[in-house]
Amino acid sequence: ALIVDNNRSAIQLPQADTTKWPASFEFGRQATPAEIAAWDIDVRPDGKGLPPGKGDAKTGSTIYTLKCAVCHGAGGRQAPDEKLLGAALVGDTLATSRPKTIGNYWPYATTLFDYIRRAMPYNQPGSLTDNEVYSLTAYLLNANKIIKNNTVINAQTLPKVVMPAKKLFIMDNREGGPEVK
Amino acid sequence: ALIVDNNRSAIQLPQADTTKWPASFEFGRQATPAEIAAWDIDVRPDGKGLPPGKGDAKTGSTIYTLKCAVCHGAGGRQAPDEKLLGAALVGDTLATSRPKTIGNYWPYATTLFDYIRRAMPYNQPGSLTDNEVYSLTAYLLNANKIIKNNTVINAQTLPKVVMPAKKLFIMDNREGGPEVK
Amino acid sequence: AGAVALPINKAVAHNAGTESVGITDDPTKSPGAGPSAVGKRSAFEQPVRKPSDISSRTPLQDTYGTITPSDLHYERHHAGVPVIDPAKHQMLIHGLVNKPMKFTVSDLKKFPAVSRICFIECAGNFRGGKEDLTPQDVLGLTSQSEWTGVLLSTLLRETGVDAKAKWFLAEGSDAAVMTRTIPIAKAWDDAMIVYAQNGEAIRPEQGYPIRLLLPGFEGNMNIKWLRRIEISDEPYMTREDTSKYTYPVKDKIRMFSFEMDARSIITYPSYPQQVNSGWIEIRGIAWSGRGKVDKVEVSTDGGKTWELANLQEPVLSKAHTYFRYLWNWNGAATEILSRVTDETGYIQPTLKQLAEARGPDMGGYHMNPITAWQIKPDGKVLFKPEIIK
Amino acid sequence: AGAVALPINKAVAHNAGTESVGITDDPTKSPGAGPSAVGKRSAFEQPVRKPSDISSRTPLQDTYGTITPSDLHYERHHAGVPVIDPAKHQMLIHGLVNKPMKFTVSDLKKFPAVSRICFIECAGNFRGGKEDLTPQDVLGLTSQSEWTGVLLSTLLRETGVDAKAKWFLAEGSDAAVMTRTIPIAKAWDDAMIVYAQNGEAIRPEQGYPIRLLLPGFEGNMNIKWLRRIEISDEPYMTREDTSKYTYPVKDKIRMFSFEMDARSIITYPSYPQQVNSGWIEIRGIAWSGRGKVDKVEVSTDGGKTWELANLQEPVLSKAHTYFRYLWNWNGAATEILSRVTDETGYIQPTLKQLAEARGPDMGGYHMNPITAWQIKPDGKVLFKPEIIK
Ligand code: HEC
Ligand code: HEC
Ligand SMILES: [Ca+2]
Ligand SMILES: [Ca+2]
Ligand SMILES: [Ca+2]
Ligand SMILES: [Ca+2]
Ligand SMILES: [Ca+2]
Ligand SMILES: [Ca+2]
Ligand SMILES: [Co+2]
Ligand SMILES: [Co+2]
Repeated sequence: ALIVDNNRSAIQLPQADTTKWPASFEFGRQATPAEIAAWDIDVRPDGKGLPPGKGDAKTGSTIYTLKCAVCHGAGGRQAPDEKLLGAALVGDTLATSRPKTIGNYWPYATTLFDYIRRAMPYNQPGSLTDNEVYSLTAYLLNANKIIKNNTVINAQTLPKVVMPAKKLFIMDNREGGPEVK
Repeated sequence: ALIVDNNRSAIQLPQADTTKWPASFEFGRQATPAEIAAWDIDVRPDGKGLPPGKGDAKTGSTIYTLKCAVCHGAGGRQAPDEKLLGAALVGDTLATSRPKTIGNYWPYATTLFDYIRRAMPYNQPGSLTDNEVYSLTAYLLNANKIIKNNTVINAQTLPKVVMPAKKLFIMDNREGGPEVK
Repeated sequence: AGAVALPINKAVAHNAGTESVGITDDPTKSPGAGPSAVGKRSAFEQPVRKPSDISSRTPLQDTYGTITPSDLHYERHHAGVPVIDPAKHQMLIHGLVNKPMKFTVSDLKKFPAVSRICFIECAGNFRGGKEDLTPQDVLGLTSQSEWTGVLLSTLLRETGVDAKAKWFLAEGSDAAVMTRTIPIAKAWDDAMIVYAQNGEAIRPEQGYPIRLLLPGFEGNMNIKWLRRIEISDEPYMTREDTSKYTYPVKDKIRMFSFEMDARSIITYPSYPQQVNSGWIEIRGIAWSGRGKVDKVEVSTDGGKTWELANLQEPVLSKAHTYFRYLWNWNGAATEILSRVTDETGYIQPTLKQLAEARGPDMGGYHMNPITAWQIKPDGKVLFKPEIIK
Repeated sequence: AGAVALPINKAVAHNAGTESVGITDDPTKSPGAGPSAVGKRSAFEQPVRKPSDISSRTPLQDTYGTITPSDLHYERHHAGVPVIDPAKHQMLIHGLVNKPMKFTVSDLKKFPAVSRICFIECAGNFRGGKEDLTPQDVLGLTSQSEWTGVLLSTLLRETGVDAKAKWFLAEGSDAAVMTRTIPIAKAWDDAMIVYAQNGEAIRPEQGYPIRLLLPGFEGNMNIKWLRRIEISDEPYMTREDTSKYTYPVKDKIRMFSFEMDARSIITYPSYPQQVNSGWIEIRGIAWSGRGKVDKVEVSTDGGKTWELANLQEPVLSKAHTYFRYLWNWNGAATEILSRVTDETGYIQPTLKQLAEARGPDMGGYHMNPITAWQIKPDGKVLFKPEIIK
């Protein structure tokens, strides 16, 4: 079923005009499957969007040292006297621990793949292969003590990783009104 | 009687605020007579604002040639092939004549004194003495066939000069509504 | 779903089969410039005012919504734009007052402030006569801002005003020492001394550091670089009150036409745009110096039939109001027109109606005729010049 | 009345007795510069955004009224400002649609357009901790514009949307390829794709050539440089949905706080201004992501008593609303505060109320406490830092 719900718009369009809106204005054009595939880079918690390929922590460790450590510190931890461009990526998996890291604050492992692939390394975003991203994801999950050393991360295994912080997240249910929440 | 009519304001100030407005906010200060005199350069049709001094067309003619002709043409008329910075100042006194000049379009002679004193010559406004302005006024009124060659123009005589166009001017009395006027 | 790949630089291509959709100059592939102290327009946008010797016009065909960018606000001045140090600038109120007073700009900013969105329009705003005219050429001497300042009535509470007061003179501190006579009723109504425009100090061309704002009144009366107000029992009959901003009406000359009459213009489609057949949202602005826009009608058949356009809310008094009308163009040559009705019931007239009411010699001030755009079969849009007599 | 003389240059002094009021650099004595294609600010006005590495803040203490000048709109970006050629830019809508579609910027401009004045505010907008903070420092990550564009619902009529749709992903074409998950209800409500800001094309820092506008929602969700929208039955849980823009609430972490809670700030008087005793118009802005400002109250006694402030009309939904309150300061040290109530009945809380509701570890997002300015006996104004725990 298709929803065409122009009437719910909060910016009321006067009836005089909306009544004569055609079914289609015929501006824009159908997108091709190739065009969609080229841009459809997101990954959902259920694994939708994950590409073929795989990786592991050991391979990831090497790539990390080469392409990430300069900004995020050796092993994803900042030495006390370091001031780096990127934040710490590894820390305690205890919810109350700080700094907020993948281990104690990220609710979904898929987010890691999605984010690294689209935005890292900061100075060359979009330059990693999918296998490199899988390995970096595995490396960071392992460094945060979430997966084992030898777990292979791919489209099937990644969505199944349960993050320590997952249980902490709640949706905001505030709707205005006098109560301060 | 003093009018303090804040209630007629079209931009309604909420009562909550206006009720506590003090009689005076005490920002700004009283202006001194010298400060007022320095800026109070306007001249009204009844002569209010005209300074002491006097002038005549003959004296004005010499000043005009020296300080005005370069932009307004010899005698205030533009030769057919001339393109000057200023407009023609002399023309027919017939209401229907064009171009619109002092002779056929200006309703008050006092305006001439006021305008020349404040704004001319264009490249050196405010540089004329009051006597020079009286003479230039006399010269332009005479060139437009409104006063005689030898009339002395001063604070008493200038307001009495009746301009040919005066009788043509009517105040706009339109107030909106459907009629096109 | 097959191989899903990142959009990639050719240089870093890594997933087979995606090179075909490779994007050149991909902005997702390298970080952009950092934050800046003051922003700049995109280099792809170059709106300009098109200056003449004495004025410059707002590019109405390139603007959106109702606010005019401050640096594209139309200009009209009679002796150029003065440079004024706001710390030295003062404003004098004298004449039929109890206590003549001088105010610094900083004094003025301390008084209760008011903000208001309204248009300012030159009384000489209209040009026609040929086909290759843009909305900027035809009607670019109007612009709109959110103005902030103090109500003149607030200052007159400080000076007191004599009961004999009927007019006031406003005077600028430009080299024209520009002056106009204004009815005192406007001071009790909505006249303001404004120091801000669209969130910042008013621009030099708009009267920095302060100008008079007379919502709905002809632009020239909104004296810029304001330095003096004199309260009077008689009008001053300055040059701009009399030899300018007046116009022949049959065998008379009409003066003191303060309010700008209601008018409208279609800004899209307009010259030099070219349109395709199919759905076109006709867009434009409508306004009245006498209050709110009541309605705008659009004709797509050369004025034979008219239909209601939509007005963009909020519809404000004495303000440019955006109107929009959906039209399905069949590709045949036609003319499109707009006409506004304001809250007083005044309907924007045709040039013919104006000529009948005022005579053929009516001159160039307060000319607010309905204007038309010709749509050619190839989609080219041209202004429709009209000739009287 | 004695000799009335022109104000004069010393050089051309001609009337005895007026030299004493001679004005130096008199702008009435020589013509100024002619009209220009694009205006510039007066050299006496230098408002700036004060950039950091990742953001720049609107100088709220230097702005007037409700519109933020486009070049002073706050910035927050995660990988810099991309340079985008509008002729090459395209936007894709796909996912749970009947017909996935691509639109050029020119396509988008053809659809029925809407203009709307509203604020955009960063969800991390609040800084405290020391006394020498300006409104720009404390709360400068909020700005307001008149935006023009097409309703997202208008585009979704073209693509059709599946009944299973619950969310949509919006993605930018900056080097962060920024993404957020947004409830589909917002698309049916008032989400827009905007191409214009304050009458001109949106500025590069604001997403040129197009951005998503989600009136009232946290700034980061209003994806700039928009290139893709995917309709979905599940949220995407992007990095900015989860590890950013979320905050501890007692033993939980709250996510998906879309609406910006009502807040207000006094912008005058504020640090680093200095005031005199006597009448002071306290001024500021108030807003709510959930609708209109219902009322603003001001306290001039450190929060003991509160009085109603005036609101500048028109009060628009999800818009910065100017408030003003007249205060006669007796010169004694005190604190001034403002608090807003929005149309849902929500009252801006104190920091203490927030800490009680959320726990002491509540973090920096969606923090909208009442803030106070200290007025010292010498008229100096300082921010009042508050500490929880
Ligand atoms: C040139 C510096 C630089 C390099 C190299 C770099 N990063 Fe980053 N990284 C950053 C910055 C800066 C941020 C924060 C971006 C923002 O402002 O949103 C970041 C953020 C991240 C985050 C999110 C952290 C959080 O808590 O939200 C992850 C994960 C990450 N980087 C992983 C990587 C990986 C993996 C690599 C190597 C492939 C890498 N980075 C290389 C600078 C860098
Ligand atoms: C450098 C050029 C220049 C010089 C010199 C000059 N004028 Fe002008 N004059 C102008 C211009 C330009 C205008 C139109 C000003 C405007 O745009 O409002 C004008 C306007 C006028 C007008 C108004 C004409 C009308 O119909 O409204 C009068 C009267 C006038 N000048 C008189 C004089 C006199 C008297 C002198 C000499 C003392 C003088 N001008 C010198 C350029 C000049
Ligand atoms: Ca997807
Ligand atoms: Ca909610
Ligand atoms: Ca006077
Ligand atoms: Ca009238
Ligand atoms: Ca001029
Ligand atoms: Ca960043
Ligand atoms: Co004008
Ligand atoms: Co933000």
